[in-house]
Amino acid sequence: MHGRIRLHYRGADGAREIVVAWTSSGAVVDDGGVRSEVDAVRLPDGRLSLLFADGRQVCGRVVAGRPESLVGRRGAIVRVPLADPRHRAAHTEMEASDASGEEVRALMPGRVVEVQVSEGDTVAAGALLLILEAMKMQNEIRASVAGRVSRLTASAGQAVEKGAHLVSLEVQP
Amino acid sequence: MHGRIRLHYRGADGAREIVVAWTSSGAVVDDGGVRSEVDAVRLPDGRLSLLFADGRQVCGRVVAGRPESLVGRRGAIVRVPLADPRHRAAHTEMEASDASGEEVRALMPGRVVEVQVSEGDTVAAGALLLILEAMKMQNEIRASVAGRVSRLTASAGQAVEKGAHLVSLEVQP
Amino acid sequence: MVKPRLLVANRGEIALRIFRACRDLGIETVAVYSDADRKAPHVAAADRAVRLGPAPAAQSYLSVAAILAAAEKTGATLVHPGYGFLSENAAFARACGEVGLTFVGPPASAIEAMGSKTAARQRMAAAGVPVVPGMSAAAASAAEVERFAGEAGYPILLKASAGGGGKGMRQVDSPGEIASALDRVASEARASFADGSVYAEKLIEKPRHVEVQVIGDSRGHLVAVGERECSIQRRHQKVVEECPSPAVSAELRGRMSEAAVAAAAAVGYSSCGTVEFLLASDGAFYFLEMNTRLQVEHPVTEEVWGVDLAAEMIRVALGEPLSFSDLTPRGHAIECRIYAEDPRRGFAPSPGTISALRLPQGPGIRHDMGVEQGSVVPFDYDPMLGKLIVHAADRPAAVSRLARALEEYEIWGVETTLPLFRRLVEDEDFRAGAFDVQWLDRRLAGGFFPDRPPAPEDVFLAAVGLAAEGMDAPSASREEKASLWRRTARRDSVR
Amino acid sequence: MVKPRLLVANRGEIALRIFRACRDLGIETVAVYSDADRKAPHVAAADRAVRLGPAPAAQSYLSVAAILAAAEKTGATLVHPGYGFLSENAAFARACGEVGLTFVGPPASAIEAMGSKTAARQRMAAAGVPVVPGMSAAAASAAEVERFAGEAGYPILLKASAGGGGKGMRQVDSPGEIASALDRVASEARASFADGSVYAEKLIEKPRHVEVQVIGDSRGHLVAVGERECSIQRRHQKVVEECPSPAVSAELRGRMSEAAVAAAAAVGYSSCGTVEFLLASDGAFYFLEMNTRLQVEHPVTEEVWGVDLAAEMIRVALGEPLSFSDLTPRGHAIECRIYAEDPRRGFAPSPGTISALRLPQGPGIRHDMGVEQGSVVPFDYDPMLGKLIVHAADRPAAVSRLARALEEYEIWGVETTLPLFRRLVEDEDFRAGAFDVQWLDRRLAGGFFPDRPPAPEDVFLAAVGLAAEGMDAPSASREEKASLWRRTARRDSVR
Repeated sequence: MHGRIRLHYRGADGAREIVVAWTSSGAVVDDGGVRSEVDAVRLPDGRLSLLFADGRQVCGRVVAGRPESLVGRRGAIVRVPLADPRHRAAHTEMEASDASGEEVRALMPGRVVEVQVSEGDTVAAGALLLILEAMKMQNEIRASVAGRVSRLTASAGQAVEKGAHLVSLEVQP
Repeated sequence: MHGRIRLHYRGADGAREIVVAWTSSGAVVDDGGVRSEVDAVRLPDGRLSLLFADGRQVCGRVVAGRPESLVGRRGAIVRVPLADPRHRAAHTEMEASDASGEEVRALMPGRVVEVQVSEGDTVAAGALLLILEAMKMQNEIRASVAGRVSRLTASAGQAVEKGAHLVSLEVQP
Repeated sequence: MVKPRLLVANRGEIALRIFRACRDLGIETVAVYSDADRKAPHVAAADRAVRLGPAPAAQSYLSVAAILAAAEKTGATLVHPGYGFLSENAAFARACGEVGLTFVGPPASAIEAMGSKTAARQRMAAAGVPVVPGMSAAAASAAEVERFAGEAGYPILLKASAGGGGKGMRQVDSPGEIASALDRVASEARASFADGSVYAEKLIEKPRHVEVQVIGDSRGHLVAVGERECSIQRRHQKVVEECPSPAVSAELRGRMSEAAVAAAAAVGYSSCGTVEFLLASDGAFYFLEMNTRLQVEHPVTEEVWGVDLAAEMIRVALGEPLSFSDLTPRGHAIECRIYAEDPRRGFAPSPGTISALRLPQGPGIRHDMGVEQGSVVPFDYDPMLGKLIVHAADRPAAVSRLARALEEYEIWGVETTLPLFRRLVEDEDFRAGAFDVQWLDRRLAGGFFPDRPPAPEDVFLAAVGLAAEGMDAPSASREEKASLWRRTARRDSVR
Repeated sequence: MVKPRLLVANRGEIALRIFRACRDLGIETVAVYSDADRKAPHVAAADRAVRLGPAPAAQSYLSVAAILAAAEKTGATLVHPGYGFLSENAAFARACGEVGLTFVGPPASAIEAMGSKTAARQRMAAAGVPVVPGMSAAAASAAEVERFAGEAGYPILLKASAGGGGKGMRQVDSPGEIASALDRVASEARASFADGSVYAEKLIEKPRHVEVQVIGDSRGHLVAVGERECSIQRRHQKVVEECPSPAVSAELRGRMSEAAVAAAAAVGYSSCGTVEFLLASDGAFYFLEMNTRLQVEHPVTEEVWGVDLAAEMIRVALGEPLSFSDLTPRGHAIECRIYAEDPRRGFAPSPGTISALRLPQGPGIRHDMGVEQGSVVPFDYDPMLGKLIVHAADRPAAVSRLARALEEYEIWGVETTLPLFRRLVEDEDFRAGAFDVQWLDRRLAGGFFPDRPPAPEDVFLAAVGLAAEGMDAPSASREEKASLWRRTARRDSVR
């Protein structure tokens, strides 16, 4: 996967795959078959500046989330329904996501909006486990492996600290 | 030493000891015998706000250095010849400063202005080893233990990266 | 003479605004703060600061005893109330005077006279200031109402004398409607208030809110400094203010200024104050109320009239005469009140931490912010973060400049009203200056924030941003690329 | 008509200033950049951006070929040169015209006419613009010099005709000194330049540098927009500029404006330009040179005269007429050029990274910054970081406001000229407006930055700051205290 990442766009205006690949001179973005080369840099204040081959310059700030990311550009903040299916949401992290299962923890303080599973449930990979609100965004937390909910500490309405355990999955033998 | 720190002031206007002690409600500063209680907080942007018992409020930014610290207050940045004798300058760090000696490394990029020792020299604790310029300040790097200069990698005029080895001292058996 | 030292019994941007005026004048400053505000910018900006009490305003910014104690402790000689909190509290103004503090504001008697809205209305009518025409007693018959309507003009409003809260009110557009409307309002009034008496008032249709700035010194000089257009309101709360009003001609300005000065003079006014009027579409205007303090929106007047109202208010409190007499307006100014509220969710408060703040720069841009990057917006007070004020040669240029400034503006960490202003500058009515006090509520009811799919540029940014984040960690061989994407170049730098 | 799209062949604050004018006017923008500037704010602010070449200006911002190629690539229709770089290069202006680009500036012929300083001087004299009186040919005798001095008035300056660099010059205060001075300068001239011819010029003692802003459209309207006082110079480099000049009365302004318009008209000028004069203490003024571009210090004129010079310059380039005719000045404005230079070390350049930047706010404060927090100041270009402009009702209020703004200002990471401005606002001569073009150099030679011991407040802050740092790590039981001192609350927050 080095140097190439696949993203799924699922907006009201349609669904498609966007592939970003790094080259020595920048990135190549393939948006549903349309390829664009961009020179991309991170500015000192954290914003991105993208420069297209035709000279167009686009500057903005991206706060990655799942299933949406926030993009601030020209003073407006918009939600972009784009997420990396491979990539754990920015607000949670996996511990020991190996053959034996995974543990999901909060990566920043937030609030549990909804819990979709109970202890003992068996879930498929990709199943919605819970929704965590952090940094103004509702983040869908999904299972990265199929398994059984072996431990559930999150409850709806609960405020969680950074690093707080949310749910553990155990791979079914 | 918990909760109390001794600082040496060595300015053109005299030398004295300043002791800062923490209490439950703030800090007590003893400046050459004159005691003041202050409520001190760190503001979101990194500045300090000190509030004295009589209501005086002093706000400024401190960049600790050795033998001077920089203080930015009311738009002016001044050098204050104040340092913690116990405290290694903000720009260098010690490794293994134990019975066997110490290694001094640069904690941020800078430039070696002057080297006062040669390999093989025997130095007393507190002896000036070299002067490192970093962040607009000349920092005197002194020996924290008596010993022999076992390795010297710093040379005058040299630009050093963060973490670069500068000098090693070996405690004389 | 004792060296002046001024305590601001307030917080946020207005405390900073007054402290800046003090520094411009060479006057020492004293802040007061609640437990929610120890790290607030207004405390860090003051020469002295005193804790008032816990976060709730009743125990801090509204505590007269705590504020007077703070003034005594710090040797303050003047007290400025800002706006809100104790600013229109006559007892506070009087209490300051009793302990020898100079209250930076009008005489307590003027605050009191304008504080009672019905009494003020009668006083203004007596002083020849136009008020909304109405019957002075309950109507005895439909004929009496018809007589009033004939004088005042249609439409009129029938109101239950004992009414309130919008109940027992009915618009009447022609003489033929009077009898049945009167019956209906009277019976509604009997049912709701157990009192069937009804009176009539002229209905001002789709009025504008236009207010006149006045300032007077202690030597009897009292002048008007133009008007402000404050019709852009959400549920009676001002959101955007302008100077001058697009609806006010020089001739009308003259008449409104005269009326405002007469209103202020009638209550023995000095210091800064604002006389609010309803402006009808036919150019008639009617006294609404007087705000006996510095207004949130004073900067638009400052920019257009070239005066420093905050400094002038302090100077006249110190007994100095007004520093100006003949002023002429220049250009056009617009102020946006930036609130920590979510315009897409009914303007629900959005307290939190300002994680990033980028302010526009360049010509014609002024900031009066009460927060900075890293500031925590507490639940306890009005959620206004600060104000953006733009100034340009005329209204179209000011609107363009506002649009540009809003494009440069970035606030992260809390929801703000910035998206509302972005919609406004695109709106044809707003651009034309064609609005009244209910206009924004109508716009908001009509769905002012359509859901649009993200622009291709936004999708691109998100894709590259997500990809950059994904690339940072996994590949060690891509260290150079990763460093390109390092989000936190400044983390290593000295703050 | 083709939609206008404007390329700025420049960088830093002036590129941002012009882009803001474009946004105010609804014109699309194109940035160009060198390898040192890919992450510079002016690139991020533009709709399009094109790399010119490596960092050295000769290969980037001075490369006419690269700039024209960038304009072609992006479909730009206008090119604005800013100041410096190619802004007074007639060949560049002409090259733009040849490929169909509108050069935002005067006709190439006007640039050329003013580019040759000696030719310009003669042209101005012919147009009736006062120039420093001087002999038109070498002096044949002491009597001839005496005759000239009798007309022009003492003191005079004897100058080697072939001279330069300050050599072969001598001041003469009375007729009795002429003969011996002439001998000495002639022999010096023979020794230094192998040419003994000497001429005389009137010596303007302690002159001020006062310049007049002019702007003209393509329809022949040419107006002056007041003067600027630019006498605060270090080694002939402007440091602080004001509008109006404390030395210029309304009557003198009128005469200088007339002379400036005559000067510009004599070379067929249009667009923004500045006619620089030496102003003698007796009120006489003399043409120095004309800058055929937008000046660094244009904002002080904008603030006082209520015009947007940058936007007006673009409008007239698009063929529009001047948008104003009758302007009146209001208040006083002061600009400080903030350089990355160390005033305590002979103004040595101080490139580096801006680790912290805090800008003042409130009334009468304008920022035109070319950098932001985290910006790297490259070695390759003029080290100006940006400009602070203050505006108030009169000069004393503007100086007070400047002092206040400087107290709020914080730049860390590089040395800056802020300490110079802080000293200036305390200086009695500066406060009185009593200075000439050599005044600052005299002040600096006299030791302008005395070493004072730190104030007790600074020692206190350092002590608590050091103690806080010392406390952070060692004690686990003091976690709460440590968290109080956490320097980097915002590190964890989203940027």
